[in-house]
Amino acid sequence: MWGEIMLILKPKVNFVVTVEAEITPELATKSLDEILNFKVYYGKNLVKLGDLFEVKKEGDDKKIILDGDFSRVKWIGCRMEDGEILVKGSVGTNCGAYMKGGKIIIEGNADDWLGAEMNGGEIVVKGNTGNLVGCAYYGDATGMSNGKIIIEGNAGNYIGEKMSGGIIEIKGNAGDFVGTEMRGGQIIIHGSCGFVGGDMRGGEIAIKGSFELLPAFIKKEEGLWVGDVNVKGEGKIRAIKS
Amino acid sequence: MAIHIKNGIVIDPKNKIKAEKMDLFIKDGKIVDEKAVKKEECQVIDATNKLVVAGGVDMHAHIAGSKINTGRTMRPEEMRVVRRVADTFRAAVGRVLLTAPAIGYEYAKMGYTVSFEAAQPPIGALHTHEELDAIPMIDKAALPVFGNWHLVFKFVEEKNIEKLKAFIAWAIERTKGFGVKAVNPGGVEAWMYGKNVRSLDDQVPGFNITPREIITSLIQATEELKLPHSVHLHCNNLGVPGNYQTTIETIKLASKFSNSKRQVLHVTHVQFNSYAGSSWRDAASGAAEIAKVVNSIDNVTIDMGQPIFGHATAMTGDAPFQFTLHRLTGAKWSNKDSEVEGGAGIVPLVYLPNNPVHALQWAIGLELGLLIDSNKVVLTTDYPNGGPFTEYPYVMAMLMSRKMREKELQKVSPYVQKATGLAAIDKEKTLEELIHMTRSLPAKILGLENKGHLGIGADADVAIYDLNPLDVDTSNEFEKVYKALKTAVYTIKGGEIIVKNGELVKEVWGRTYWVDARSKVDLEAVMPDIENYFQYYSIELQNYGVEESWIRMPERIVVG
Amino acid sequence: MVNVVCTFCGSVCDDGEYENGKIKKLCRLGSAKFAEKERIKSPMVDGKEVSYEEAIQKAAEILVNAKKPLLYGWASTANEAIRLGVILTEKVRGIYDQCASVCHAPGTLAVIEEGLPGGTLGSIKNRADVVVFWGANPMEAHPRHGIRYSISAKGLLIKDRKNRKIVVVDVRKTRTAKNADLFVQVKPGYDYAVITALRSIINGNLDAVPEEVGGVKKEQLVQLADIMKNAKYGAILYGLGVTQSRGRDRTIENAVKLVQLLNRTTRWIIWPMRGHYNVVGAGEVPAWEVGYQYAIDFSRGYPRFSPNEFAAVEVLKRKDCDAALIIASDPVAHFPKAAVKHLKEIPVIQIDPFPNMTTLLAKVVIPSAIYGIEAEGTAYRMDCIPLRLKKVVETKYWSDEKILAEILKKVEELKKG
Amino acid sequence: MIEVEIVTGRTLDQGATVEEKLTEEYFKAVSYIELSEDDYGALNLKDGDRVKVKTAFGEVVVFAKKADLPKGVAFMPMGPYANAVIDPDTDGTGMPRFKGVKAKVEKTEEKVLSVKELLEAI
Repeated sequence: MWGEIMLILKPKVNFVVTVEAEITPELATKSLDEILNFKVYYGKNLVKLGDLFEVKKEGDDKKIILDGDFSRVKWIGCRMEDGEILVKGSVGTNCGAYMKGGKIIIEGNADDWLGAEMNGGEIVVKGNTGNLVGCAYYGDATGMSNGKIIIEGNAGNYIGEKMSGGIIEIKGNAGDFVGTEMRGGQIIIHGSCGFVGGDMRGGEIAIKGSFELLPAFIKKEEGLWVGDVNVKGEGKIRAIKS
Repeated sequence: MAIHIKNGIVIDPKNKIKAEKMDLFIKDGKIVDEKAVKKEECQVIDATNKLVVAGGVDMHAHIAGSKINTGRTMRPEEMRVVRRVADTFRAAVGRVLLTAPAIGYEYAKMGYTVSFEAAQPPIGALHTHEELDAIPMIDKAALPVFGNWHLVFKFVEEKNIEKLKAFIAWAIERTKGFGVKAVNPGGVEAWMYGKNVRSLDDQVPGFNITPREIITSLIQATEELKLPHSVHLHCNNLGVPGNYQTTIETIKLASKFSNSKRQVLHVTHVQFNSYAGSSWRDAASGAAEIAKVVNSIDNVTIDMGQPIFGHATAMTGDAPFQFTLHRLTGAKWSNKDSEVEGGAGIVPLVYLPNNPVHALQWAIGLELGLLIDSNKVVLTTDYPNGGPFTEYPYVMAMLMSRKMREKELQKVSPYVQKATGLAAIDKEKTLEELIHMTRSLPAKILGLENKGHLGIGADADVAIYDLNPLDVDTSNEFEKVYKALKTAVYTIKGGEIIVKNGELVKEVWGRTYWVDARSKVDLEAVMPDIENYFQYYSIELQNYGVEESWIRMPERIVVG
Repeated sequence: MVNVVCTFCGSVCDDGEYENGKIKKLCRLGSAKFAEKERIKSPMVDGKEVSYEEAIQKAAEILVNAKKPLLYGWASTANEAIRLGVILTEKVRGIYDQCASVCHAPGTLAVIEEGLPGGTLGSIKNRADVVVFWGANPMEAHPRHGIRYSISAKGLLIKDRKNRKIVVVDVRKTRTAKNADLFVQVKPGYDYAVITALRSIINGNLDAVPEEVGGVKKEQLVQLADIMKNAKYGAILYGLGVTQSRGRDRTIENAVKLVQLLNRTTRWIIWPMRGHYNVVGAGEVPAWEVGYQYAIDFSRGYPRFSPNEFAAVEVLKRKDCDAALIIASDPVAHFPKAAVKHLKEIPVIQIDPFPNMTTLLAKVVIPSAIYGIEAEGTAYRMDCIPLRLKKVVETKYWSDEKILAEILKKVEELKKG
Repeated sequence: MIEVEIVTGRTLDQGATVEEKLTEEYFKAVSYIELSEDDYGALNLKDGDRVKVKTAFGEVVVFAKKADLPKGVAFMPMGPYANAVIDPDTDGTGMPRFKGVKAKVEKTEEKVLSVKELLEAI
C-alpha cells in the first residue's frame, strides 16, 4: 500500500509463550544491526528481535510492515508518536497503547486493550477487536483522550471507558458496557451493543442497532437520551436513524 | 565483625556532640569503646569530612497492616513505579505507596533504621505483624488504637482507672503493641451512626462520656503504667477549618500530668489539626498559636505531618474524616468498621502547589517545624498521608534554609502569603537541630534508650552522609544538603553495613519491639469484663491476639 | 477437647471443638473438612512414587527451565506458604495467580475503581439492621454465616433476627432467599441495571426509571430503595452471582457507588462473601510483597498486573505459560474446558493434600499437610480478620510452607548453576 | 429440546465432597442440572433421566433434576460438568462467565461420563 516499504518483520519461530515487543515506527530509522539487536521479551528472557523475527530493511522512513501472525506479540506501536505500522495479520494485546500520533492498520483482528489511553493518531482494524478498546488501565482516571479508532468488524466489551476525547467507530456490533464513565469524545456503533453510558458525564454515543439503555437517562427527543442522572451527566446517547 | 568509622564528623545531640571529628567503634551490633575492639581486626570505614549520625527514627508512619495494604490494592497506579528489578534483592515497586520490601530498602537508603506503624487495629494485629515481618532492614513496632474501643469507653464511663490500666496492659500484650494510640477519640464510634464528634465535650453516642474524658483517662492510665511511650494522639476534628482551637484545648489536657523522663502526650501530624478559619474558603494557619502553646508546656511533643507536593494516600483510623475527604475530592474511598474497636478509611489524594488549600497545608507543616522548639517537634509526613517518607531530606533542607523556602514559595499558590506567616519566618534551624528532630528526639519520645544516638551501648545503627557539617552552609547550600541527606554513603544497621554509596549491599531483618506491662496490673480483675465483651466480637477470646513465637524477631520491653 | 479454626470456607469459624478425630459445633462443610478421607500417598513423578527430595528437585527444574511458568492456587493454604510462593514466582519470573481470579477478583477490580467501604463481620453482627445478600447464598456456601455474623447473629444493638431485615437479590429463589424478609428476583445479567435504578431512585430521579428494570417492578425497586434509605446500618454482602455474571466488576463498582450514596444520609457497608478459607490471604500477601492481589506477571523481573492477560484462565486459554505449579486448588475441575486443555499440554506440578482432577494430569505430585488440622499457620477470614490455624494431629506430610521453602532453595541452587 | 440460561454455583453437597473429587459422592454432587418445573415437564423427564446440555462452548451429559427455578433458568453445581459447557470468555476481566450461559437441553440415552472420562475427553 505504500510506495516504499521501509522495514518488514516476519515471525520466524512458533512462539511458545507470548512476546512483548514495544515496536514503534521509530525502529525503522535505526541501522539493521540495531534493529536485529532490539530487545524484546520472550517469556522471562530478554532476547534480540532478530532471534524471533526475520528482518528486512529497505529504507529509513518510519514505516513498518508486520508480515504474518502477530497475535502473540504484545505492545506493538505502544507510545508511538508518528509513522505507520501495517499488520498483515492479527495483533496481540495492548497494541497502540498510549499512542500519540501516526497510524496503525491491522488487517486481521486485534486483541484486548487496543489503543488504551490513546492520545492521538489513528488505528484501523479490518477484522474484530477484543475488549477494553480505548479504555483506561486499571487505576487510571482517563481512557482515550484523542485520536481515532476505526473497527470494521465487531468489538468486545468495555469500549471507551473513561474516554475524554477522540472517536471510536465500530462498523459491526459491540459488547456490553460501552462508554462507561465517559466524559468526552464520540463512540459510533453501526451495529448493536449491550448496556451503554453507565455513569456517563459527557460525550456522545451513537448507535444504529439495538442497545440497552440504563435507567439513568432522560429522553430529550425521539432517539436522544441524556444522562447519567446519577452523576449529573450531560452525556448523549443517540439512536442513528437508518 | 567489628567496624571502625574513622575521621567522621559526628553529630550526636543526645550526647552533646556538635559536629566533632571523631572515630566510632562497633562490635556485636553495639557502639563500643575504642578499647573494646582490636583495631587491626576492624573493617575500616573512612568517613573523612562526612557527617556521621545515628540511624533515623520514624516515629509515625503507616507501613504495615490492613490500611496500607488496602491502599495498595486500591491503587495499582501507585505500583507501576519500578524501583528495583529482582536480583539478589527483592523486586521493589511503588510511587508513594511502597511494597514491604521497598519500604525497608528506601528507609535504609536514606539512612533510617527504625519506623513505627502508627495505627494498628487491635483485632488485625497479626496482619500488621505479618507485614512488619515482611519489611527488611529496619527495626519496627506498632501502636494499637484505643480511642474508640468499647472496653475503653466502659472503663472510662465507670471511672475505673485500675481496670483501664489492666485492659491496656492486656491489649498491648495481645497485640504485641508498643503503646497507646488514640484516633479521633469518640468520633469513630459516632461514625457508626453516620456522625462525628466536634468538640472535646460532645457526648459519644451510646456512652455517657466525652472525648475529653477518654483522652485524660488514657493519659492517666498510660502514666500510671509508666509505659515507655506516652499517649500518641490523633486529635478530634482533623482536617476541619477552625480545628486549631480543639488542638490547643487538647494539648492543654496534658498540663495535669507530668513525667520526668518524657512528655505525657504526643500529638501527631499536627499540621492536619492546625487550621484557623470557618471553611476552606477562609481557612488560614493556626500554627503560630499552636506553637505558642506547645512551647509553653513542658510535657507535650508533636510531629509535623508535613505534606509533600505530589501523590499521597490518606489512610487513618479516623473513618468519618476519610468519608468527608471522599465527599470533598470525589475520589475512591475505602472504609473499615472494626468490630467494637474502631474503624479506618482510605482515600487517594494529590497535593498540588497551585491549590490554595494544599499550599496552605504545606506551609502550616513548615511553620510548625520552624516555630516549635526543636526539642518538641519531630519530622514526619505521616506517611503516606502527607506523602512519601523518602522526602524527609526535603523537609530537613527547608527547615534549615530560608532561601530555599523563598524559592519554593514562588511555586505555590499566593494564598499562602495571606493565610500563613511562613514567608515572614526567618528562623533557620541548624543541622544539629534537624539531626535531633529525626533521631534523638523521636527515640526519646518513644522511650527507646538505645536508639537515636551514638553513645557507648547504643545500637549500632549509623548513617553516614556526604556532607561536612563543619564546612557546609545550610542556609545557602540547600541543594547540596538535600542531595546528601537523600542517600546515605553508608547505612549500618545493628552493626552490619546494609547500604554503601546509596546501594543496598546486604539484606538484614530488624526487631519488632513490644511492651509488656502485665506485671503492673491485676489482669484477673479485668478478665471477666473482657470475657463478657467478647460476645460482641466475631472471634473467640482465645483466638484473639498474637503470640511472640509468630513474630520473626520480637523484642519484649518489660515495664515495671 | 481442643479449640480449632475451620479451614473450609471464608467464614473461618474459630469455635470448633476437636477431640479424637471428632469435630463439634461446625457445619456440614466444616465437619467434612475434619473427616478422614483419601490422601495422596506419596510424592510422585510421572506416576511413580518418589521421595519428597526427588519430587522437589524435579519441580524446581521444571520451574527454572520454563520460559513463563504459572503458579496458581493459594486460596487454601496459609499466608506463610503464600509468601514463599510469591517470592518463588518472582524468582522464576513466572505468573502468580490465585483462586480469586475465578471467584471474587472482579471485586478487587471494583476496589481499584471505587474503593471498598466495608466493615468486619463483627460490625454487621453488632449493628446491621438491614442485610442484603446480593447474588450470594450463604445457606449453602457459608452455612454458619447467618448464625454467627449476619442473619440471626446476636449483637450489641441488634439482639435478634426480629430486629434485622434480610433482603435477598438473586436470579433464583435460593435457600437463603426462602428465609429472607424480601426476595427480589432479577433477570440473569441485569444486576447492574437494577443497581443503577436504585441509585436513580435514591437520587430523586424517578423519571429515569421505567416500569420494570431487569425483571423487577419499579414498585419493588422503590420499596428496596426505601428499606436502604431507612436502615440505620446496612450491609450489602455480595457473592458469585454478581462476580461471575454479566457486568462482573462493573456491577460491583456500581454497588459501591450505591453505598457511597447511601452513606450521605445513613450508614452502609459492602463486602464480598469470599469463598475459600484463605483466599483473602492469597491476595493480601502478594499485595504487600509485590503490590497486587492476583494476575501478576514477573517476566520482566518486576511485578505487573493485568487480569485479562495474567489471570490463570486467560493465561491458559492464550497458551501463555509453558509450565504450571498448582497448589491448594483444582483448576482442572474448576476452570472452563478451554483452559484445562492447555494444562494437559504442559508439565504440571501439584501440591495438595488430596487427590483431585489436577492430580490426574500432573507430572509432579507433592502431597502436603492440611492446614488447621496437621499444620499451623495464618489465614485471613473473608473480612480480612487474621486467625491462627492450629495443628491438632501429627502427620508424616510436609507443610506447604516447608515444601515451598525447599523448592525455593533448590531453585536458587539451580539458578546459580 | 428446550432453551435455558445456565447459572452455576456452590451447593452444600458439592462443598462437602470437594476434597474427594475422585469419589462417587462428588460425582453425584456435581453431575446434574436443575430445571424449572415447566422445563422439566416440557422434556417429559423423570427421576434419574439424563439430558444433554449444549452451549456454544461444548456439550455434556448430566442427570436432570426438578427445582424451584423460574422457567428458562437452569442451575448446575460448580465443577467439571458445568465447566464443560460454560462460556470461557472473560470479556477482558480474567473471570469466565460462569453464570448466564445460553444452552439447549434435550433428553438423552447417553451415559454420564465419570470425572476421569470427562478429563480424557477434553
